[in-house]
Amino acid sequence: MRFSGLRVLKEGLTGNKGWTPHWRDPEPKAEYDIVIIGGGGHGLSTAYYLAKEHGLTNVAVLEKGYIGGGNVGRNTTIVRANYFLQGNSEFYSHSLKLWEGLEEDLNYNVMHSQRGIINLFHSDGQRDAAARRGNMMISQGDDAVLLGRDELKSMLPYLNYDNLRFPIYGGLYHARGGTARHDAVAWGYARGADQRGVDLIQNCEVTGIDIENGVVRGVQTSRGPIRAKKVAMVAAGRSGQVAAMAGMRLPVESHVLQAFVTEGLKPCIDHVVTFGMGHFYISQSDKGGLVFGGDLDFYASYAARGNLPTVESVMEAGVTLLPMISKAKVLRSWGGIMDMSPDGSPIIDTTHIEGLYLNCGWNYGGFKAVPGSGNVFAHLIATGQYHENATGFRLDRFRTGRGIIDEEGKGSQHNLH
Amino acid sequence: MRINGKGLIDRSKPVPFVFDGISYSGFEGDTLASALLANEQRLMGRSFKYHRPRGVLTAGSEEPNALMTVGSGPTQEPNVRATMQEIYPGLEARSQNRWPSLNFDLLSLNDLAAPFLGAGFYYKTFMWPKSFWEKVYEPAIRRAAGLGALSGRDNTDKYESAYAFCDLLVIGAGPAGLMAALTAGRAGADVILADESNRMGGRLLAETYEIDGKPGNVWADEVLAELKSMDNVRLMTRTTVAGAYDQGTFAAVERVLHHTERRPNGAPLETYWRIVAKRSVLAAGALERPVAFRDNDRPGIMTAGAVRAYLNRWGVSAGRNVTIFGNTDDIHRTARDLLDAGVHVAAVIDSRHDAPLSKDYQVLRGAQVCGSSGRKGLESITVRRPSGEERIHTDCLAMTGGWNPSVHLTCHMNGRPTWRRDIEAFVPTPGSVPGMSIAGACNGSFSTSACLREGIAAAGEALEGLGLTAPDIALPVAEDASYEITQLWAVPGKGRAWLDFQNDVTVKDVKQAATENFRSVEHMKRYTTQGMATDQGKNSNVAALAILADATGRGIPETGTTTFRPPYSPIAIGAYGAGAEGEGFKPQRFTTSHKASVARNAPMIEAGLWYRPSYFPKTGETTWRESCDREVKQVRDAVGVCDVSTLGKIDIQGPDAGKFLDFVYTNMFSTLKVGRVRYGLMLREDGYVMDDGTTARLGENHYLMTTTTAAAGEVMKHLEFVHQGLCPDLDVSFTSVTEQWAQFAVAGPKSRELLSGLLDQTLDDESWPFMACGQVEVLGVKGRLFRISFSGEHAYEIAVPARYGASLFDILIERAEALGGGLYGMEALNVLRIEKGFITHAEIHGRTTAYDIGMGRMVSQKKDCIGKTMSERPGLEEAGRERLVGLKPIGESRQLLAGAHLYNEEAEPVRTSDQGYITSVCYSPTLETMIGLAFLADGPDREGEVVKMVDHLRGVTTLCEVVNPVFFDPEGGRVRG
Amino acid sequence: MDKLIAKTACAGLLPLTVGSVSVSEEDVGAITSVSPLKGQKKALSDALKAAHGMAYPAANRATGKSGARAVWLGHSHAMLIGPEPDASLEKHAAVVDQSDAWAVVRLEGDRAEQVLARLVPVDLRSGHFKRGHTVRSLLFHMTASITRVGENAFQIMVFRSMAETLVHDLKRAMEGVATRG
Amino acid sequence: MRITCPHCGERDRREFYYRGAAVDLERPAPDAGEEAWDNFVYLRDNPAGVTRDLWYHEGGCGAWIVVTRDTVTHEVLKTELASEAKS
Repeated sequence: MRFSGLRVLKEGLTGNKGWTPHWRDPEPKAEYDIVIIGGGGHGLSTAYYLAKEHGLTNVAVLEKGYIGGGNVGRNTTIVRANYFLQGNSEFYSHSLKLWEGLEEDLNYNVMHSQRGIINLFHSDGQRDAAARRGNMMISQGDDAVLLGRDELKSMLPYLNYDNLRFPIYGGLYHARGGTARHDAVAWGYARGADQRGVDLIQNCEVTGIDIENGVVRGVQTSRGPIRAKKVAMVAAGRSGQVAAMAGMRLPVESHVLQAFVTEGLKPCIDHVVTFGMGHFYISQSDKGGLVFGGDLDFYASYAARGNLPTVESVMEAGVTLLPMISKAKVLRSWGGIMDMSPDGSPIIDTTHIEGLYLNCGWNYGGFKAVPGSGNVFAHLIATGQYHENATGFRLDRFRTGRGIIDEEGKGSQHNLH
Repeated sequence: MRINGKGLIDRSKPVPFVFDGISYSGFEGDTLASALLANEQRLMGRSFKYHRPRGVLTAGSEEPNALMTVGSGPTQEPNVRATMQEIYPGLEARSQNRWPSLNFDLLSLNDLAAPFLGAGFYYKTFMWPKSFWEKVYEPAIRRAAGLGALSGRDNTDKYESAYAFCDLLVIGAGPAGLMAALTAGRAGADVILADESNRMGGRLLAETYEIDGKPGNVWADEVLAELKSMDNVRLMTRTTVAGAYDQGTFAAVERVLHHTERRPNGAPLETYWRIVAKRSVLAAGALERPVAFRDNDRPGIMTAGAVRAYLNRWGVSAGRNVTIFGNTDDIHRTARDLLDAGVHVAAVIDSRHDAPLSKDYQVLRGAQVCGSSGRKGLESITVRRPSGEERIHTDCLAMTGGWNPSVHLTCHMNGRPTWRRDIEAFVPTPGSVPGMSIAGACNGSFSTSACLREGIAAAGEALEGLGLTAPDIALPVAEDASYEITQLWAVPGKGRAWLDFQNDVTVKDVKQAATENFRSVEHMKRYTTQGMATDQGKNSNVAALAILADATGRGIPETGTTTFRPPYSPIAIGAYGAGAEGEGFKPQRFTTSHKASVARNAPMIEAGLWYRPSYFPKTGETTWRESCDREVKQVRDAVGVCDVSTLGKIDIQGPDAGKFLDFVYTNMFSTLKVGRVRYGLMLREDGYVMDDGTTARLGENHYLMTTTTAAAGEVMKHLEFVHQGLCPDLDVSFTSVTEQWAQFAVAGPKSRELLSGLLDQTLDDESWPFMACGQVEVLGVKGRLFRISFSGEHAYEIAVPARYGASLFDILIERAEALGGGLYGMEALNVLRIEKGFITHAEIHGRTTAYDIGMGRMVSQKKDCIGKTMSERPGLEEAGRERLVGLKPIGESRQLLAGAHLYNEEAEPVRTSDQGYITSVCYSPTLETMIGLAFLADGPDREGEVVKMVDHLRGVTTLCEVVNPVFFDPEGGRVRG
Repeated sequence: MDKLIAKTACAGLLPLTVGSVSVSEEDVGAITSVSPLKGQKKALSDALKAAHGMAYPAANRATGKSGARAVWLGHSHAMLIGPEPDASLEKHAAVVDQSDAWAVVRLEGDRAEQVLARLVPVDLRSGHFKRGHTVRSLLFHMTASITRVGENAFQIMVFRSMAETLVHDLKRAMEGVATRG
Repeated sequence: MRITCPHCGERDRREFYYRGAAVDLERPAPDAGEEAWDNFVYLRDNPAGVTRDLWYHEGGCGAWIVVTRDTVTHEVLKTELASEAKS
């Protein structure tokens, strides 16, 4: 079924009886060309692009719960291409371009809203770092503007500019950055992949990966064995457990990242604002809720829930930066499980096992990467070659020290990002 | 309508208040909702999507409809539950989400378009033309959405945060909670009893039960009196326990001043509590379920429990001609209470075929309400019976679909509730929250007697865990009626039957979601927004998933439920973040020279919590550059003084101190002579540079390490880790002395002259050569002197105990100025160090190695050290790495900009041809040109080459010559001076 | 001839009284950090006893009395507060003068516990935290050393440079407590 | 979350700095080879269940602590001083 305003009208007039499932619930087949482990955003978009761009449709996505139930369904929905290191820069640029065509491509309104992102800076040193970033963005072909205090004031009058602690010097404005409706992204890709013949298999947990003398043969699942010529691991948050089935240890630790949404409020924040000094970022959803978050809880965890010290430090940054929001009431807090890699950048690569592919280590930046990640991962799986915009996400970069991508400059060690 | 002789309000204290500009009167003890109902104001709000007229549905914090804005100006409070807001003289409330008025709301047109606005409609449209989303559709949607509004101004209300500790936290002060607290209190346990209401007693205040022959509320007051008398029991009213966290930590919010206009200066509006409890008892009660039937959302339709609460607690009848509908005996209790109060009961519609009959009122057995009329207030309902449909006039329908135990807190740590068929509801799964016992209605035990019994039992369980013995306590006598329920989720029929009132989610929406294969309960929720309103599905989730289960041919247990997450009810960001406004965000650290610098009009800048002077403007100087240039010149030509106390100083002592330093630094320190200073470089274990600084050897087993201001804490942590974690056998200890010493740099050709006379000894190159250090007496005070330089000039750092810092600073300024010098700030310090090619964190920004900054040779090959092995990874040493160089502008543009990137002269300034970037720049008054430090691919091998600096952001392109990073006095003659 | 003039950490900031609680700066004399060398804890304790009359404090405890206290400061440190350290200590410990490194205040009043309950994540109620007990913990965002020195009196120490923040945070908490019924 | 410091007793998580897996205590010899160092600095078991990790009582006594805990339930099973835990 093709979606359109006309269709909505027609259905409305006929009692909305004609709507059909967005995707099928097929039984798993005995064998596929490609099995994708993980029905999150990255797994679904990988399947979609395998089908759409490489004509590979004998593909199954295996999801232990419901599709889109991972981080794609529990993030703060920010979409941007404002990275400044080789490797990241071209990749996120590529991903943003895919975002910009996504609704037409998927025939699904993911509410991609390019409302603009502002990264605040609070010292000369931070301005220099922002300039280095902005210059890289432009040289990559993306947009960036260095805003002074006064320009910023007219754009974001509600900020506390003269906080004695962290006076605002200005901001780096990325106009094409913004937000999207996270669930819709998963559903749109799921529907698109399903329409092209991909089997989306929910409630199907992978319990083993079959490998014969260095070559992958298939997977064991809670719904029986499935043979496959290629197996792709895309299970952010559980990457370690999945890789362990293939006898691999990853340079990944799993951490909790909390996020928060307030009660619905009339429009008051029109952009995405990030406050690096206080590890705080905020935007307002179309429903009116202020969606915001901060730093990790900082301890390895799979609990998908956090603790109060982090809650408080996030709120403290909020009341410091935007004193007006202190009256807004937090409606819900939740936690996602992040694949934290040592340098804060992802891994998209082959493995030492033939036919086994790895996509992990998205840290807390995976949502904006959903289109790009699936697109380049599909390219790697289908052609065996790195996509031109994803040559830097090598699994061996830590061992060799070549091409470590440490955007934050905190170091290429665990728990620094 | 107010009922004489009913309610716990104080009729001797009338309270005037204003709603939507109209003055009303209530009594002390009233909530906004009860007072408005008493004034027969049924219309209290508008729904989120269709802007349907709405009245109050409940009498508690779960209220989805009656949300209002209280107050105006900076303290304006949106989305206040009228059911929780106590009235006080001067209270001003306004309705929300309507325009121009509550009575006439233009956006109620949405209701007519409802057929096109069903579940997930927006995913299927608004896609063309693309640019319209941000420009047209989204702004329109955003304006229509949202509930109340923020003032847009800085909130001036105060909030407070606090900690509390106890043996036992009892959550909820109904019969179960009171009994649990009483039992634990008598056992001598350290108890906190918290309840979200302003008055403890829970349902005992809302019902007509008797306990031990007394009215429930009287019994409650007696128990409370005893609890108050115990100093091991703490009662917290108006306190919502909102979240359960690890190891017995709970988040709670106390609404301290919402019930009064009185706001003493400094008094908190709310206190955010972190309660740490060894054990807890959840006695949070249960929430009543509405029934879904056509147009079940009209003002005047509310839960039966709410009708009884308004009648019994607040002396208000929600209507004059009441009808009652439901599937449990509660509807008969409701009828009896109303009749006893003299309220007319038009009919009782009991969906159970075997329902009890009554001589006092008409009971329609096996009947269901299938519709209603009355746009802005209920006028009539339609009842379907085997015999057919009939219309009954009524202005209030009390409905009940049974009760949901308040399992919420037991889900906060990922616990999943268990479905109990016999009560058609979820109950907590034991063990969901470690140390928590469950009692009463929130455990699915609905009779008063059962609540009391379980309260005692839960307390007993907790006491056992605490190693205390439970006292013998008699079970009070109370009703013990059984709870008979038949399923009643939604009445079949045409039209829209509401589940989530606020978000306008109807039975149809849930069924459509199932049709579109959003069969997982999480998918249904996210697709329809069911349960995502401000009540988080408290009123509607169970019915919605029952309907989903039915639509997908599964049972409720298999269908499962969505997760309840903290907070139980919404908490202001200001409460969570209390104390952090403005200066409270992070500690402020001030040097002993701070006041003197401010007195000289120096702009102070933040540096790792410290404040440091940027520059010291002199009269006549109009720009920072003028001041900065002068300060630099003063240092190069005469002498400058700068407070360097903020640098980290760590006293390191012990027989193994030298050995330890050899392990944490890349270079050797065990070989350093006593009385000498050496520059040291520290790596992280991953081989990158962590920090640098000088370390002095004060004695055989005594060193003093300096760190950068920013990294002081990180370095201390690192040293402790290396010692405790990697070599605990070494006999060495660390003491931070950053705060003990006020330390000042005295730099410039006249530095020695400045110091002469201040010290107990004369400074000559014999006794005080470059990099010498030692004890000195400064005007009779024991101090320290270091002949080190961050400016390339003949310089010293002089340290005295901090109490003398301010005084010494004044003396140094006086002497410096007498010698034609003066103070210099961060700007000049930065210029001086760039001229010398000295690095700061602008260069050692976490991604650079010793090799990159030209210090590869400082990694001693004679020994192991932290980071050495990993620094030898091929990728960290090979050709092509960006390495430190100096840059000088040549050609027309003379401007250099930090953050600009470097390209080969002929290359396109695009990423793929990027050659590096500039980290630090300044105008050098010494060399009379801009200079910069940069990282350039294979930089040091390219000295003399020309590269192109491009700053896209600021539109500057400058050709630069690649030079050695040491721009000034490369031989270092001046420093030995 | 120039002369150095001493200035205390809280000069111009204290004393302060809000409601029934007051805070004032304490002149405690010398503050010396002592950190036992390997295997020297016992010997150090004896030396402390001999020279200053108090033992090396166990974790979370303070020994001695007003005028001459030893306050436990951490896993490898204690603070000798009051007397100038006897030279004999240096045989057994790293001895470091910290007399100017700390802002030392006394918080006193019948609701002092309630004030600290608004800032410190540790149960400091008299039932659990008795005279002679000490903790290293946080005071809002700062690390602090807190010792009960009287029934309603606490000695609080934070880094000297943070004296203003200490007073700012205490004042805020004191106001919150004072406005309670 | 609350962690029991062997010196200070049970304290709020906010007093502690987290470092990560306790493998950081088993530093290989400089010449142990690429694989040993990769295992030490980068590769992690990252278990969903019981793990041992390193915490620093930064807001307290300054001790480095090895905490044995469950990454799924956040239950803390054991705490010991890093200086003594080291084998």
